[in-house]
Amino acid sequence: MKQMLRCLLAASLTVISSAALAEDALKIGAPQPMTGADAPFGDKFKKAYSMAIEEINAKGGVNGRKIEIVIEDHQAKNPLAATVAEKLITEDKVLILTGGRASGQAIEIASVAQRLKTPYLVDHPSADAVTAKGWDWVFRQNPPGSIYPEAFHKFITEVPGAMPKSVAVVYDNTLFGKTIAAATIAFLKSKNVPIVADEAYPVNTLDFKPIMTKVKAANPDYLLMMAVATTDAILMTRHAKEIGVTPRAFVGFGGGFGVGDFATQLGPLSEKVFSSASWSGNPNDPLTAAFYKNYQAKYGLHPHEHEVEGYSVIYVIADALKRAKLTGNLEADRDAIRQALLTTDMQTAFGKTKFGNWTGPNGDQYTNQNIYSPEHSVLAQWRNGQLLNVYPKDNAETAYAFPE
Amino acid sequence: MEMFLQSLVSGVLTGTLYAMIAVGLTIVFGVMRIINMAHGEMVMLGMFGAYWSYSLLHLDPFLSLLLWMPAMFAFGMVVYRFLLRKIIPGGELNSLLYTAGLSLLIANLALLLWTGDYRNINLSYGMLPARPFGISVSVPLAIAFALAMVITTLLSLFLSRTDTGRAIRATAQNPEAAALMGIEVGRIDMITFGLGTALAGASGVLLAPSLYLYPTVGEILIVKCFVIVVLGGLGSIPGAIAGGVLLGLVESLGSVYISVAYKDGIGFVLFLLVLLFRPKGLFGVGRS
Amino acid sequence: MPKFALPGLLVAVFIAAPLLSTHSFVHHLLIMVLFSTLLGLSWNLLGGFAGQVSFGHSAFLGVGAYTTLLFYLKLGLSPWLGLVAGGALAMVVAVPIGLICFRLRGPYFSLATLAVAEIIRLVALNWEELTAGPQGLIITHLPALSLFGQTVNWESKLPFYYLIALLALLGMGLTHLVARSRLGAYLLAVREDLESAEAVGIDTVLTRVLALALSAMLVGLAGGFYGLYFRYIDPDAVFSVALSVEMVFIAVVGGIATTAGPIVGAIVLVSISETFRSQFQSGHLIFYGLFMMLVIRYLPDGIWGRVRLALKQVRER
Amino acid sequence: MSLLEVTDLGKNFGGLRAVFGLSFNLKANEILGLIGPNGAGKTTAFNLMAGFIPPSSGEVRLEGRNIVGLKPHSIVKRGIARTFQVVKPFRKLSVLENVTLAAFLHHPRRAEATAEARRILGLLDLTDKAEGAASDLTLAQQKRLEIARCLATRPKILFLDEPMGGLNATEVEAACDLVLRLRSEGIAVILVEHHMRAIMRISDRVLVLHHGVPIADGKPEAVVRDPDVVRAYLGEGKA
Repeated sequence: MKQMLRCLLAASLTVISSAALAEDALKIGAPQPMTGADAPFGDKFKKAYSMAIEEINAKGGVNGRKIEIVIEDHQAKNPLAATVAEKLITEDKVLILTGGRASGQAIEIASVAQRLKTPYLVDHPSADAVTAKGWDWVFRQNPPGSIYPEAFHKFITEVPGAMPKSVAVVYDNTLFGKTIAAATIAFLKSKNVPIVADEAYPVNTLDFKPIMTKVKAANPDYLLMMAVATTDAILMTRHAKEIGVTPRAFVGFGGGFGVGDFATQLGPLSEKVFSSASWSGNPNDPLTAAFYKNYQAKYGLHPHEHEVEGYSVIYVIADALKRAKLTGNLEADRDAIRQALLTTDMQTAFGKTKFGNWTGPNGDQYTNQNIYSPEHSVLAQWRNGQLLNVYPKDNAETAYAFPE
Repeated sequence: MEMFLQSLVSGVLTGTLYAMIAVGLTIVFGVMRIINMAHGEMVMLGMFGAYWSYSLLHLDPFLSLLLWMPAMFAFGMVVYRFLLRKIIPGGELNSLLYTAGLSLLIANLALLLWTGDYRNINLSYGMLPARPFGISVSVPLAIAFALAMVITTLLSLFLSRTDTGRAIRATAQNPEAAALMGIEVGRIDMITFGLGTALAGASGVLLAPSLYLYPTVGEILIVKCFVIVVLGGLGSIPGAIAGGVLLGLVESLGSVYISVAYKDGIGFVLFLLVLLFRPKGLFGVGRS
Repeated sequence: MPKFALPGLLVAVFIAAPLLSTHSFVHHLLIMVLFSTLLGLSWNLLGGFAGQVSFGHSAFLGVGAYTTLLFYLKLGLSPWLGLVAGGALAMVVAVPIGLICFRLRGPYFSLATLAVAEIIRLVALNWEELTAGPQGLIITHLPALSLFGQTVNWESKLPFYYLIALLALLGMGLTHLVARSRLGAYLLAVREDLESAEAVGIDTVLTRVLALALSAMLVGLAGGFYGLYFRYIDPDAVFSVALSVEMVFIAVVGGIATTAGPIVGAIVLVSISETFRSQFQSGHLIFYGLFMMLVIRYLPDGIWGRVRLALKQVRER
Repeated sequence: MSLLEVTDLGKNFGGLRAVFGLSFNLKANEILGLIGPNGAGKTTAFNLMAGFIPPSSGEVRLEGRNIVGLKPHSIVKRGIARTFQVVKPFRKLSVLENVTLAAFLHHPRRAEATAEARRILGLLDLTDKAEGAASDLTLAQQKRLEIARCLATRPKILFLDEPMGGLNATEVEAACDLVLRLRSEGIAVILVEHHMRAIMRISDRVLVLHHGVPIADGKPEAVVRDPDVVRAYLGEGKA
């Protein structure tokens, strides 16, 4: 029994001691996976947050006060995400939460944030449910999953002759893959495009050749591929090409189709593959271009979607903190920040941000979802190892090309 | 027909590589009665070995087998000598959980050292597949397949033709009797664990050009590996080979003719069915 | 010592524990400790007493969690009724699983349970009409409960704490009863030697199925609690292999086949992972793994098992 | 009516014929010796009759009711208890607990079962070992412990698989006395044994198995003179 009490005591002491750090900085909490299979993503966000925070603090912080990010590891486990969200809110006394990385963890964090009346600004998790449950303390900068195919839909509708005659859809059976597949299948059906293959695969599939043989037999005009995991995106494309699937266009949905590895690892096989993403980076935009340059200089790495999301979300938070009237009373301050977020209207490296309530393509009723989400969707294409935006025209860096 | 042949070839190729990982696990179990949960991490170390010798020394991954197999053999012996030896008498459950702890330790150390980024080896001859009879065969996978066959053959020669090999087989059949016959069971255990680790490392090296490598890749391999080993009969080398090829085939044919979404499920159902009719696996005789 | 002194003390500690701190995060940790205790206790009934090492216990956790949430979200019934139904359904599901898996022994059994759990996970993932597939089930609001004229508000931690304390006590009570009963003795016989057990007239299949059913009921209740407390479930989270393995860890670190072992294991493991996580942002799982190895190397009977042994030696001297 | 009637019992393992055409009767209070060279199928016959292995053919009737297809524990409940050739006590449990487990069959309450177990341990001279672990006993004591376990299930018939194997002369004597005493308490016994002197001394009847086939059945003195039996033991061409 004694042992029991001692352990409990030890646990509570750790909690209390870690809460007593850096009293005057404005604290932002971010649950991220820092260990386990998702750790590389946690690390990407950590780098991005730190860069934004250094920049802001170097320019004098927010209304003269420094800002600080507190990252807690949730190991990509849902119960731990709830645990660390709880800890960040009640022990570390952060003013606002961001991060989350995967949707399951984001839902746990959102649920805790809503209950404990703390704003949570989502930067990357894409499940529609996160902003479709009426949680009014939850905001999202990035587009929900069902928006991913938006640019692709515009492209096939608006460009003459681009409408597919038939499609094969191959997607992972995660929430991410299924959401996008459902959105695009519904859209294609409304256009009377026949779906000649509809295949859901488990994440981390080691061999796509059997599936691709089946796809080849169906002989689709377009091959649509959805992948939440980068490895699946690359392997799937490789195996499709090796098997000899020859549609008019390969279209990928998901981060993996837009990362540099896609081209370096696939070499010539990546040529002319389309990537329809919620965000593909618009290098024509000066803020984005500057971020790319500075990030490259600071870390020697080329940033992608995750880094831009993490970097710009800190700017959105800093903007809200600047406008909110902070009194030192935690509850009042959190509410003030929430009010400030409701009136956010700004431009970041990620694009335009303004939160509102609207209806998504799959019928979801969003609360505090970035209203510019549909405009963030971009269709890009791999050309000579470079991913270039091709549609819509405003963001285009080059003209689209169909493979011969 | 092409669809069938393609899935058949795919299934056999991946199945053989599964089998090779499983062989290492099964001989360790056969001799020491340890279910080594860290076996997947040994594969991961092999993959990273191949990756580093390729990217730093420009050593062809298949050639680096000559470097990494002995290195992993030594590593396995060290792990046995300093970490495992005292645990084995504690029983199957304890050694299983102990190696589970070891697997967490190794995977997370690797994560700290090498970060969790996905890496791969791009071989100049691996970009485009060979196309015998119109079937697409990835070149690195085909080389890996051939080398896996060679290694497995050498292994069975070693076990049947050498004194040490025969001592390993005797210990697997009956450690008490082997000890009475003057076999130093401790030494045999150490060599066996080294061998199992070397085989895991070798499969890692062979897989490296075909798969992505990251510190936690062991997780997805180990469950498959268990299925194979149990399917074939714990401790049985022919069983592990048959189980591996069978699983490869079932996964590949199943995902074409039944459902990709249930691909892994088909493997598990097969596994249960086999066990229901042969409770000790396909090739299992084993001691009770 | 009077017969009710120890259980009475335990109940008193359970009631008093959350009152020692006003930090809701401490309450959360206490809840996590008791939740882990319940998982450890349930695994221990089958794995510890009967020696049947299951790697698929998350199957029952998932069944409990899905039943509870579906009762509430789809049928509109009280989630508390769903919690009980979840425990009951987990028990029912356990019977056919037991009849299949208990044909196998040792590691074959362990991996068969893992396979069953994986099959159930895949079904839950693909049977979207029932489970909503990978979308999972989300509770956005829990109705207040009227209990003895008091309104229980589920937005705070204490009601959850007392609920899980009640469940953990139920688990400990059940374990205690089983350990002293004929069933408990039969379980030990089954663990020692199946043939000998049959030879003395023990129905080894029935005995094991019974142990599995009780164990599944407890873990099913834990699953229901999980669903209500964390308010979100999806197949990968509740049917995970990692969760099954965690249950084994809790029981083994605490001490196999003991009543108090799982609570000791839960306290130690939750404290350890909290401490390491707050000390090291990444890489803390290295220490967790190391800790597991050290415990098994130096305390193979678990922490509580070792303490019990020491107490026994002192008494005998 | 015989207590036990075995008719045409047989078992094939794959292509191997382990037991074939085994038929015999056992009367109440009878001691039957089951002998035969190594590998003759004696232990298999036990396993078939006690339900540990399902037979390929034949019937086993206990008090007129067929027990083929029943699980071992139900056969125990009906009155057949067995020991094992290689002793299988519950090693980590105490001697008392070993017997208590068996006594639970007729005494669901722990207190009663323990009392019954103590009584039986007394009969078998194991009282002073009751609290010790079963694994600490000598081989002779472990064999007695197995018999004690059997007795606690209140058997009508005892199957003893080599109860004298590995024992010294004094212990064999004591074991013989024990078997005779059990019979005097109304228990029929079938024993598999290689110790011929013991068999000759205590058996009422002897049944000889060779290559799974019964080749002789009768009084001990008559059976040992049977030319078939002599040939079976000494090998073909020697008789």
